[in-house]
Amino acid sequence: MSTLVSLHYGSYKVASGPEAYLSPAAASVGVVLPENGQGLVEGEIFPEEKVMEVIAEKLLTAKNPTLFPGPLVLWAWSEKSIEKAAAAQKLAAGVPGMRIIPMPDYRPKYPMINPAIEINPNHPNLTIWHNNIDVCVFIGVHCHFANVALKIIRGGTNCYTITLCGEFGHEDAMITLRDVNAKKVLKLAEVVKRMKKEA
Amino acid sequence: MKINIRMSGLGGQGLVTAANLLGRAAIYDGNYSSVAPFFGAEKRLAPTESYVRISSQKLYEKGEVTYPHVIVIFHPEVITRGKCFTMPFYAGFQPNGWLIINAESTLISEKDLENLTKLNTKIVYVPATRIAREIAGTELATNMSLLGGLIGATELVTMDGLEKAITQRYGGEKFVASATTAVLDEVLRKKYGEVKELVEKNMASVKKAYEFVKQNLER
Amino acid sequence: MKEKKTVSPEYMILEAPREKKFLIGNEALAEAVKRANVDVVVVYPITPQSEISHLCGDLWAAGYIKEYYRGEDELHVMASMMGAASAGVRTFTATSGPGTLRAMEPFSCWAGYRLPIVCPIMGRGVGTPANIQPDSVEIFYLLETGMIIFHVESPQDFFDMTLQAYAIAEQPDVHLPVIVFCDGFFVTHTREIVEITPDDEFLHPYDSNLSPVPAMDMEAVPVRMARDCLVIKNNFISYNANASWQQEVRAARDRARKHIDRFMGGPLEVINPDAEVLIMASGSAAAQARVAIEMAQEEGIDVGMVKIKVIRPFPAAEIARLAEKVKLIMVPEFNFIGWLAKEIKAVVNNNAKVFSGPNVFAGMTMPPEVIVDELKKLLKLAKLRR
Amino acid sequence: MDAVKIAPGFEKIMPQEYQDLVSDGPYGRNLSVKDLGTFKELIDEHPLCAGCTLTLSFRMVLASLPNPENTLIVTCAGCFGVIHPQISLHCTIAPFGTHNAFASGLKRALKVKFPDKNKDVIAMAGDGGFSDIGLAPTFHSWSRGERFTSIMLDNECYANTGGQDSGMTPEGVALNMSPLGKKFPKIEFAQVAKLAGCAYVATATPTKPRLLGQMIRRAILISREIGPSFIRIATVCQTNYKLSPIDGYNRAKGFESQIFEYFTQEAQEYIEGIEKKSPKTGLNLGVGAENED
Repeated sequence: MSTLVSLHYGSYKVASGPEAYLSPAAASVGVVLPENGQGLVEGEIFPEEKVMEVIAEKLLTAKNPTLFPGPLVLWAWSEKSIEKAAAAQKLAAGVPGMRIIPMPDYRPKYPMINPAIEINPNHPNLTIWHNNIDVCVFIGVHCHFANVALKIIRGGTNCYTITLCGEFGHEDAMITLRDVNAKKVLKLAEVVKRMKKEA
Repeated sequence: MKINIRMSGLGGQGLVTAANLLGRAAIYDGNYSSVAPFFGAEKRLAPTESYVRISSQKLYEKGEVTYPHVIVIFHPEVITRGKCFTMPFYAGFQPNGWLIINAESTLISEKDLENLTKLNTKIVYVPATRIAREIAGTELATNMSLLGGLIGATELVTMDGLEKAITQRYGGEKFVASATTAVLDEVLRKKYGEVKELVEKNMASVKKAYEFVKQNLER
Repeated sequence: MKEKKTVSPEYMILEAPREKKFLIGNEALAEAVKRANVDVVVVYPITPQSEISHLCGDLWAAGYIKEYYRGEDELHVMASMMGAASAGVRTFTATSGPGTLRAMEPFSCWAGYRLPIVCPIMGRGVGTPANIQPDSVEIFYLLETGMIIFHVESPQDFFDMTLQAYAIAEQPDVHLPVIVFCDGFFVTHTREIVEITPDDEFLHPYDSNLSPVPAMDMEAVPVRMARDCLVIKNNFISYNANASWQQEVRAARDRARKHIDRFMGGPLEVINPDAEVLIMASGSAAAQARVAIEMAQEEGIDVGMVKIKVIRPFPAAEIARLAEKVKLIMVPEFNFIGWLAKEIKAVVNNNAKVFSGPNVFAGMTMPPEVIVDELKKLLKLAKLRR
Repeated sequence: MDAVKIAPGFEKIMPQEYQDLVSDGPYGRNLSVKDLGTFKELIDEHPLCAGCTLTLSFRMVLASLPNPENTLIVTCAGCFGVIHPQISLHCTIAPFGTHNAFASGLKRALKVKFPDKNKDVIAMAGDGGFSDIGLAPTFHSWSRGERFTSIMLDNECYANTGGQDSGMTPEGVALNMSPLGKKFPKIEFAQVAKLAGCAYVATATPTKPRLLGQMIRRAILISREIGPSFIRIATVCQTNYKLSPIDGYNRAKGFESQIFEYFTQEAQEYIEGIEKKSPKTGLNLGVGAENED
């Protein structure tokens, strides 16, 4: 780890970029994943309910909110994936102007990617630049590839990243929820609905 | 109490087995022990060593015993022909130690004897191979009679503890020390046919040597 | 074989009752493998590792391991492990010395593939002159492969750390290979009392659906999947993806810290941390150091010790903190290089107080007396004592 | 096959190529080389040289898989390794030369994981990958009787590294590490395969596509049920042999004289059995093979 990066250890802020030529991995500068029932907002741990409210606020105030569904929800490979896909669509429908751009797989595409219609973890910045995405939500992306993409996004774009993770969450996102299943996505959709009304 | 024991002999004489039995007996007696073989390629009749540490406290130390309190010599050639990893065979010997030697008669040079006398070493000769041949009917029990001689001299473990260890060892549980040890086990099993007989013969060798040493020490 | 009773790693490691057995290190390791409910084992003989491979063969013959074979050499055994682990099953193998070096190419790939393989290494000499005796030099070669590395002190550690290795390796946020390293014969062939869990309780099977990368089985999505694809520019992408991938592997290793705290009680064991002198050691050098500090304390030296259980991720912050007030740190090692001293020097402020030694290697024993002797000389040198 | 069905509601946002893969892909359809042009192929646009006969062979291999929905490919360094991300199957790249060891572990693990399913594993490497750096694991996987198919894409040199001679380069050819011409002959690799215990050994050329397809299917089915199988596909690296694509194709055509098939008796009986019983299992053979062109 470079000296400059290591100086941030323990006080690193996970914020929207463009941050650096090559962003550090947040886990390597002391950001720790949340426990069950918690989430992370910009590297800090909060209760899940609070995190959902922050997500809803971010989505509702975004200029161009975008959902990035990954293979785990794009493909109908299990009952749970179908349920989660439906929940994700409901969430997107509840956010005014939210669009959906798929990440169908993880391989580097050749000879080029069409950033208007898809996102790929090997060059996610292209899609974000092309579509001027200011807030995005990852769902159904395998953790390894989500983290690879999140670091590239933080390094080179000003996009605010949110992940709804089925496992333990992502320090490299600005906001992360963990153990996210269809039920939790629907709960988030409810929070969005409530806050939209309140506004 | 913390006693370090070094056994020196030739490959195939059962040093590893003897060390394991002694260590296990110490555990049956309620003490701690740690057993290590000499770490090398396994070759019959090549010099070999094994090590036992016995203590009333938990043991941590690893590796070969560098500073022994007890040395057991399994074969006269360890001394007479220097078939030994540590030269002289009593290198690192602590004062007031016990030296148990498998031999019919004295074979230590005057110079060595002088050094050992300075260390106040107690030297005990046990005709272990002869006892093994006579009692168990095989030289393969030499390690047993040496163990008998060792505890006859030092009372490091109880006879009861050793008997339990021998019963456990030959009672059928798979034993992993080295591939060659497993082969020799097979030879013994074939010879005796029954585990019970094997244990009895071994214990008889142990006891005979034990008594031999007791009688000689009294004299 | 009848239905196995399976339990969580939390229960097996932290709560299950224990029974005392008198075992050599390899037997203790085999007991751990048996309980770990392993699917595929591929092995190759090398001293002093071979016994564990034999014992795994016995476990396979008895139905505790589902697939087992002897491979053609370590390079290809480790490649076979990559294949098996990519499919999404639980795997085990082990090697030693020259085998480790022969396997360096796959070893350098395992972490990047995010494969939770558990591989004990029974360290011995490498290079010329040839040597089968205990030595911890191999860790030096493995340090920056991205793998998690534990350093075993005793047969008890071998049992515990192997199960802990599976628990930590398979965490979805970690999912990395773990090297469970011991200093060859010192651990593999030493017989001691080892406390082990009941032999009718096995870890839950591995679930590849929790993996951070899809299993290579044509069941996991996406079907259009190049596992561990070349992330290079001829696929029209930025090198940034390759760099980010490498960062993610190290990040995953850092995430292991939390699980190391939970399953292992932290990466360190500290005795008498307020002493003015600390001996910091790992593996069997830690065992010798335990005896040495007692001997030194009897001679009136104010000394404590730190056993470093986890070499990667290196407990840098913890060691730096412990080093703050200490006047002298001594690092005895069973290798020529003194890699642990280098690691400690790299994280300690005012590192002139970190002394490497005694360095004993090539199978030589390091009697605690030698550590005490060298400590006294160092104290004189550092003018802490006359 | 649920892994290639799009989750309801997401169909329209998926890029066209994925929709094509779902509606017109080869999964579960028992297609073959002769169907090329009528379905969405498993290989996409890739970065290899235009007109390359090795790439053409790769395309035919993918079109000939009896069960693509359960086929996994292990590649290693080489031109085809570069294109493995462009294949719509589970593929990986093993450390150079270790492909057959990797495939051994993969195949055995899949058997443990899915005891009741056929998972066809293919180890694919170049001539250097098999005959030089990977000879030991190749030989040993065969002598262990590992149940997968090995396919050598023999372009008679190391191409991806810039044109060096391999064990399969013919004697006398001057390449970047044989500046005075290679001093020793091409390895008789089919003999190695027979000796090591392959149940099926064949040499194919991309200039006889249907025959190549038939061989691929036979190799895969035999490795499923009988024992290891090996196919060498004889091509040439037009770029490093400094040939035009047409001349490259013609050189590969010249290799047609090397085409042959070897079966163990058990393998032969097995193949005859299924080909008689069900010509449609893709083994629409006996016909076609000879009558090609």
